[in-house]
Amino acid sequence: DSTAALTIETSVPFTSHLVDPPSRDVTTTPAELMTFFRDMSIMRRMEIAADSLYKAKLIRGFCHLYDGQEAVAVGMEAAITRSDSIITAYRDHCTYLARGGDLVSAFAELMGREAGCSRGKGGSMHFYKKDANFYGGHGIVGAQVPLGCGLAFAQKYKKEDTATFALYGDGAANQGQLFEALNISALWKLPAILVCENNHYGMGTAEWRAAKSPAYYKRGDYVPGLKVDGMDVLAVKQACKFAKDHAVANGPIVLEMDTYRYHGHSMSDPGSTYRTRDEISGVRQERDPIERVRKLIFAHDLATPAELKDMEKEIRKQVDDAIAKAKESSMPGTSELFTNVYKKGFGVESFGPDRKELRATLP
Amino acid sequence: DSTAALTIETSVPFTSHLVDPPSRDVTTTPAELMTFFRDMSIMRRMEIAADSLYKAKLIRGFCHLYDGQEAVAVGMEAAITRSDSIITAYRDHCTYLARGGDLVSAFAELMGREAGCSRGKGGSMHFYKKDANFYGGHGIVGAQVPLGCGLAFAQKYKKEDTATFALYGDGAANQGQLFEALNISALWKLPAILVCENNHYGMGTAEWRAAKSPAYYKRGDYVPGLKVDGMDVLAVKQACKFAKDHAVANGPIVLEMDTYRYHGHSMSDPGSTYRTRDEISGVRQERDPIERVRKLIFAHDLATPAELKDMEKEIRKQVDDAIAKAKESSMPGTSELFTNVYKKGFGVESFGPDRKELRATLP
Amino acid sequence: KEITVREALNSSLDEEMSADPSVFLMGEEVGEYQGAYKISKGLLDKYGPDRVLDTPITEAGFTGIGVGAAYHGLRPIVEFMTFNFSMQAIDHIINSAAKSNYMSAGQISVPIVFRGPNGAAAGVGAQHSQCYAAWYAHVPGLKVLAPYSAEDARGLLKAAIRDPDPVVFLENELLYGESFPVSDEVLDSSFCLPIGKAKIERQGKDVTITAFSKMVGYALQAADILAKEGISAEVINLRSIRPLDRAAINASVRKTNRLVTVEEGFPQHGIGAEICMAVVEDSFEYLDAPVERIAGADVPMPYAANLERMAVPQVEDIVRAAKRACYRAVPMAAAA
Amino acid sequence: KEITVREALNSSLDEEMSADPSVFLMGEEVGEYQGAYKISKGLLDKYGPDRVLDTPITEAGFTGIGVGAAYHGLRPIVEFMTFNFSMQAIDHIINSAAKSNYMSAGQISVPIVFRGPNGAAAGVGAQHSQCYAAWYAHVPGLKVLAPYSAEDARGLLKAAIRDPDPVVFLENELLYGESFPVSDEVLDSSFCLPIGKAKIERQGKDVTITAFSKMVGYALQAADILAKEGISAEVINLRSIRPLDRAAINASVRKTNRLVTVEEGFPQHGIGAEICMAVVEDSFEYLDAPVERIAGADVPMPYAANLERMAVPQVEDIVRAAKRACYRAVPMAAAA
Ligand SMILES: Cc1ncc(C[n+]2csc(CCOP(=O)(O)OP(=O)(O)O)c2C)c(N)n1
Ligand SMILES: Cc1ncc(C[n+]2csc(CCOP(=O)(O)OP(=O)(O)O)c2C)c(N)n1
Ligand SMILES: [Mg+2]
Ligand SMILES: [Mg+2]
Repeated sequence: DSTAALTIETSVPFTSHLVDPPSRDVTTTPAELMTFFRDMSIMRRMEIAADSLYKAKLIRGFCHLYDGQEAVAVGMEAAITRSDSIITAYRDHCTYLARGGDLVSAFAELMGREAGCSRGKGGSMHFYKKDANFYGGHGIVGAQVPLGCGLAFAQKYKKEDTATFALYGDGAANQGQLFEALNISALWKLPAILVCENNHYGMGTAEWRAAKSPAYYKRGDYVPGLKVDGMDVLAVKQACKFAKDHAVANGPIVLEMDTYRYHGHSMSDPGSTYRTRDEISGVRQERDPIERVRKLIFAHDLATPAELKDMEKEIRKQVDDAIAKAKESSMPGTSELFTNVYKKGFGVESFGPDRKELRATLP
Repeated sequence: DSTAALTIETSVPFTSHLVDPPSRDVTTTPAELMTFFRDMSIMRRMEIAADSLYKAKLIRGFCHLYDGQEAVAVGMEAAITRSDSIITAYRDHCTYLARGGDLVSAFAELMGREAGCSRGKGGSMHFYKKDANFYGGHGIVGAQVPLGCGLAFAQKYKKEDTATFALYGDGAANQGQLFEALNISALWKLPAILVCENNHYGMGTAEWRAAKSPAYYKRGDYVPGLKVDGMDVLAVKQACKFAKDHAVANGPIVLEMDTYRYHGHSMSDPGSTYRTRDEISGVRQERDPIERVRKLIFAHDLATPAELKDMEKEIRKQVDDAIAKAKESSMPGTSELFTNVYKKGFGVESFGPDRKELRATLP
Repeated sequence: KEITVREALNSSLDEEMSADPSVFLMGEEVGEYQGAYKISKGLLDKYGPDRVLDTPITEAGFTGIGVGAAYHGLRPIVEFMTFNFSMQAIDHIINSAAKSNYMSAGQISVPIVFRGPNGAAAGVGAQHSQCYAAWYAHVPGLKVLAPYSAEDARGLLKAAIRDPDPVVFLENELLYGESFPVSDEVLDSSFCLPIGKAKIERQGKDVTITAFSKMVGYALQAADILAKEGISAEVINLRSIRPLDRAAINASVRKTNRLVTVEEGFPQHGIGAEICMAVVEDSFEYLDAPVERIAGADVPMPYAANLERMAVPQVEDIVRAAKRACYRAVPMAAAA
Repeated sequence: KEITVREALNSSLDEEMSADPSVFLMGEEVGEYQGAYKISKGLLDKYGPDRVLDTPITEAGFTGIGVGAAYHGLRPIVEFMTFNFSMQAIDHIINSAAKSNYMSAGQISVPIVFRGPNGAAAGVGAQHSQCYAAWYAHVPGLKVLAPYSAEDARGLLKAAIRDPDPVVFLENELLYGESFPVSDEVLDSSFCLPIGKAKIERQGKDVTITAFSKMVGYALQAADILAKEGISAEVINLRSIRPLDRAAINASVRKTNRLVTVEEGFPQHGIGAEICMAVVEDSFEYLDAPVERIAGADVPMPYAANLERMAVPQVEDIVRAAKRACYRAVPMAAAA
């Protein structure tokens, strides 16, 4: 029975600050484990394909890949509903998928096509899905944290019983605006969960070189915190459920997700000058979030190795098809240059580089 | 013997965070106590005179008075040397005096005269005395804290055995840039002392309404801190000596000075809508920093009440004379409009509101 | 009937909060203290602490929270005690507010108002006197309004609050206490002014004077003086700096053939420069004299009263420039 | 000999650090990573971690620390990974750096350089593409430089580091890899360019084209095309946006009687507007045609390649505008 409850212990205990941690025993189902495997595998495949597309010059500018960190996006989503809000930084492709975004609109956005989730106008760092309460996709390190607290403010103001998850990196964790927003959130008891995705490097800087105290779950000082194995999707799910309940009832909480990014920071970073190849392959071998679920699936006899291989093959095809479809999408129409500057443009004229050559009336 | 050592216990114990507190027994001398009394009395008198000058419209704009907080400026100065640096916010008149500034240049600045310490160009919030390492006088809440850490950076870079005291209010204590600067200072072991002058209100906002955790000495989280009775000049001196030694040897430390401002925030604030008159008079009666020293002087038979009264009379005259002298100073010459925009102006032309009427060649 | 600009702003806030429960006000001292400049007087009592929120002195944090709340459908009004402090939060105003609707192809609109006193007050020195009109109006995605009179204050603030885009609303401390006559229409709670439209405050035919905020009053005084000397000045109150009402400015200059721009901010890349460009682009052949710019002196604001007076435009500067534009001889002055 | 702009910047940093022990470099990834764009390559090895400091991603904090260090007599060079992130620290650039010497009547000078790539790169979207030239050049107390060539990069960066005032130094990512011929004089460690002086990159007599940074290259390409069509364009590389070399611009316009301004930033209150004003103020009677402005489109930067191309000036825009200025018929285009 694919809906029969299974109880699985988290890889390591939670470490907590000013709060009692949740139980290590996580309830799941065979169906959920299979979904986790599928969702994370799709993400992994998408990111690897994005890498190739970048190298083929079909994606331009920055492109920050999430492979290695998939358990955070997937575990979080499993714990909450689409009425809860999520906001993250520029490493946003997989969060978009987790919120229900599809591969075609993701690839189309990466390639700057009309079918993109931001009609090609946002780019890699600016994915959104407002109908699923996904608020981006932000390029300025740290800025999404006060923004997320603002989403939580609105949730509370509207008396929704929902919460906001604001994700940021270990590098971002030192940003002052985070401490400002946390203080206000604590004063106003906003249902905000600050999720530090500690992948141990901010670009080329190891956490301890950027933070005197890299114990990010404790950096809220007077705000409770929980450290979570971010490579264990079940631990992430458990922590996010716990955090949501805490936040709705009591106000903000910090979650530190111990995770890892396999790729370099963005495409210009080989990702191997400031860390050893051994370190990377060690994580891949011992902590990979997909492999962990694969093992659980086998341990509970939910699928055979061949079945999972088939699924992976099918995912590969799904991703390739999506790319093909995205490539068919055309570039945004030139009139898009001037749409969405304002929601209400008052019919004012706006201009291109040569105002006597290119102009438009703002809608 | 006015230089004989006296040992006096601080009013209350120090409360400490991540560090062993210094002893409550403070060594002083009769001469020092007399100087404390005189210096604080001059400050008190200056601020009260500034209040009158403001009401007489001789001082314009903002004017933030320090009466009530004198023990912080005086005790700190007693613990350090003029090679150490101080930087503070807009409530800066008394710090200027403590660093050796004279009354005439203080009043002249307040009245916007040429004899002012900033030649009338800075105003109440922008006093400086670079030759005594006093770096102002800053109007933007919180900004002086990273600046102070920068002074400390330079001290360390130049291998001076000196430290910087950066003062800020309880309201400023929530500013994000403070946490950013503290993290960097801790990473780089800068000799920076962050001195939170907790006068319990930021404008009309009580500390607990602005800070989820008003335990400011602990707000450095992973940085040590000490809570000090800021109305006890000897405790301030003891804490600052301790903090300087700590900072030069180990890096940053936070001092919270428990103090009180008698006046409103600035001249437009009566200072009595958000706190009770009883609260103010209670502090005046029980904790006034000058009265505390007066009592110590009597307790140790260092002067008679009449002698202190005479001193106060003399101070009153000294202040009145300074005001008279400052009033004699003329307004800055009109050419001052264009001086000091740059240190090196390249002989470029600069302009007033009507460039065809008022122009100058920048020196 | 006369009301002050303060009353105009206060009543607009009140009426818009009463009309739309998604409108709320946040900022330093806006609640219990009734506003540093008493613009929000009475609102906490009336709307309670859920809708009138005192914030800590952390502009980046609370502005980000305001913008996030707008993402989620609320209509925040963020008060900066003065716009000088908006620099601590400017990344949120530009990158989080102004650009989101565009980057998301219209998914994330940001109905928010950033307001507070802007520019020079009296005797507050270099760090508290800057005018941010040119900076904000530089940036597409923002709308930038600057009221002069009580009518402006009411009509433009209501327009700003009702607008679905981020609006920077630049008040002036020295105008708060000034009274202006207002019609019944202006006092009606439905009153609203259009964004992007300038107002001809005074008709004239010899020279156009553009101004915004406090300088509109100076321009009107200058026009009075000029009238006595036989020069008929048309005074344009810009009201909206972005969108800038190029049509109104050009129409006026095509009539008068002469232009004086007035602003209190720094000259370089300022409001006057753009207006000059707009007229040169669209009406070059109509210009009979060089555009004259009156602006704040190109120096940080000094504190001393005499220097401060020299640093900001005076009525006589406008009069002199207008006469120059009309080729009336004015005595040349010496360098400072 | 040819060197890249990257090499020019790197060698200037190196030479100035070697010449003056009070010069140090701080910023994100400037040390172990050798710079996000490798401008600081090798400097950590050579000067050690006391003088090449990797900072956390906390612009307000480290910029404040840099300014404080300058108060105390050091000569910090603060690298912003891009100038977009300088907004988080802009209060320190304006209120702590630009105004201190004035407010203290000359006691607290601030010898600091803020540098990094500015403006549009390729495909980096709305939050990473803004040009801050007009904002910073608006503010007295700052000096604002923008190099185009390797010569500019060497000479202006050295001038900035040696200058006793705060300098905002606006680089361009897309120029880092471009090579330029340089003379021995330029390669000499004593080489320095004057602040406040523009360079006539190409002499001409029919029309003046002003540009800075990457757009100088475009203007030169446009001039080549124009030459083939019989129009002799004079190209001015502004180099210094503040002080702006009004004398050089006006002298050129008095000769050519026609002006095209080129910039990549947003138009409103931009560089072109100020140049137009400067010419109208000083040389109105010499202008034979409306000033033509070429600037970034008045929209946040879109990601899609086709839209991005439409949003930034192209060589053909400059050519077309120059022809218009010279009254050569150009076909009118339709609205987008
Ligand atoms: C305010 C700001 N400063 C600098 C940058 C450049 N930058 C982009 S990502 C990044 C590293 C962030 O590291 P971290 O927060 O750990 O997130 P991760 O990339 O590891 O997910 C930097 C420095 C930026 N985008 N915004
Ligand atoms: C960034 C910024 N925001 C707001 C202000 C306006 N303001 C000036 S002083 C002040 C209160 C500061 O309180 P606190 O830090 O406790 O210092 P105190 O005045 O009590 O000495 C405020 C809000 C400012 N100067 N700068
Ligand atoms: Mg990281
Ligand atoms: Mg206080």
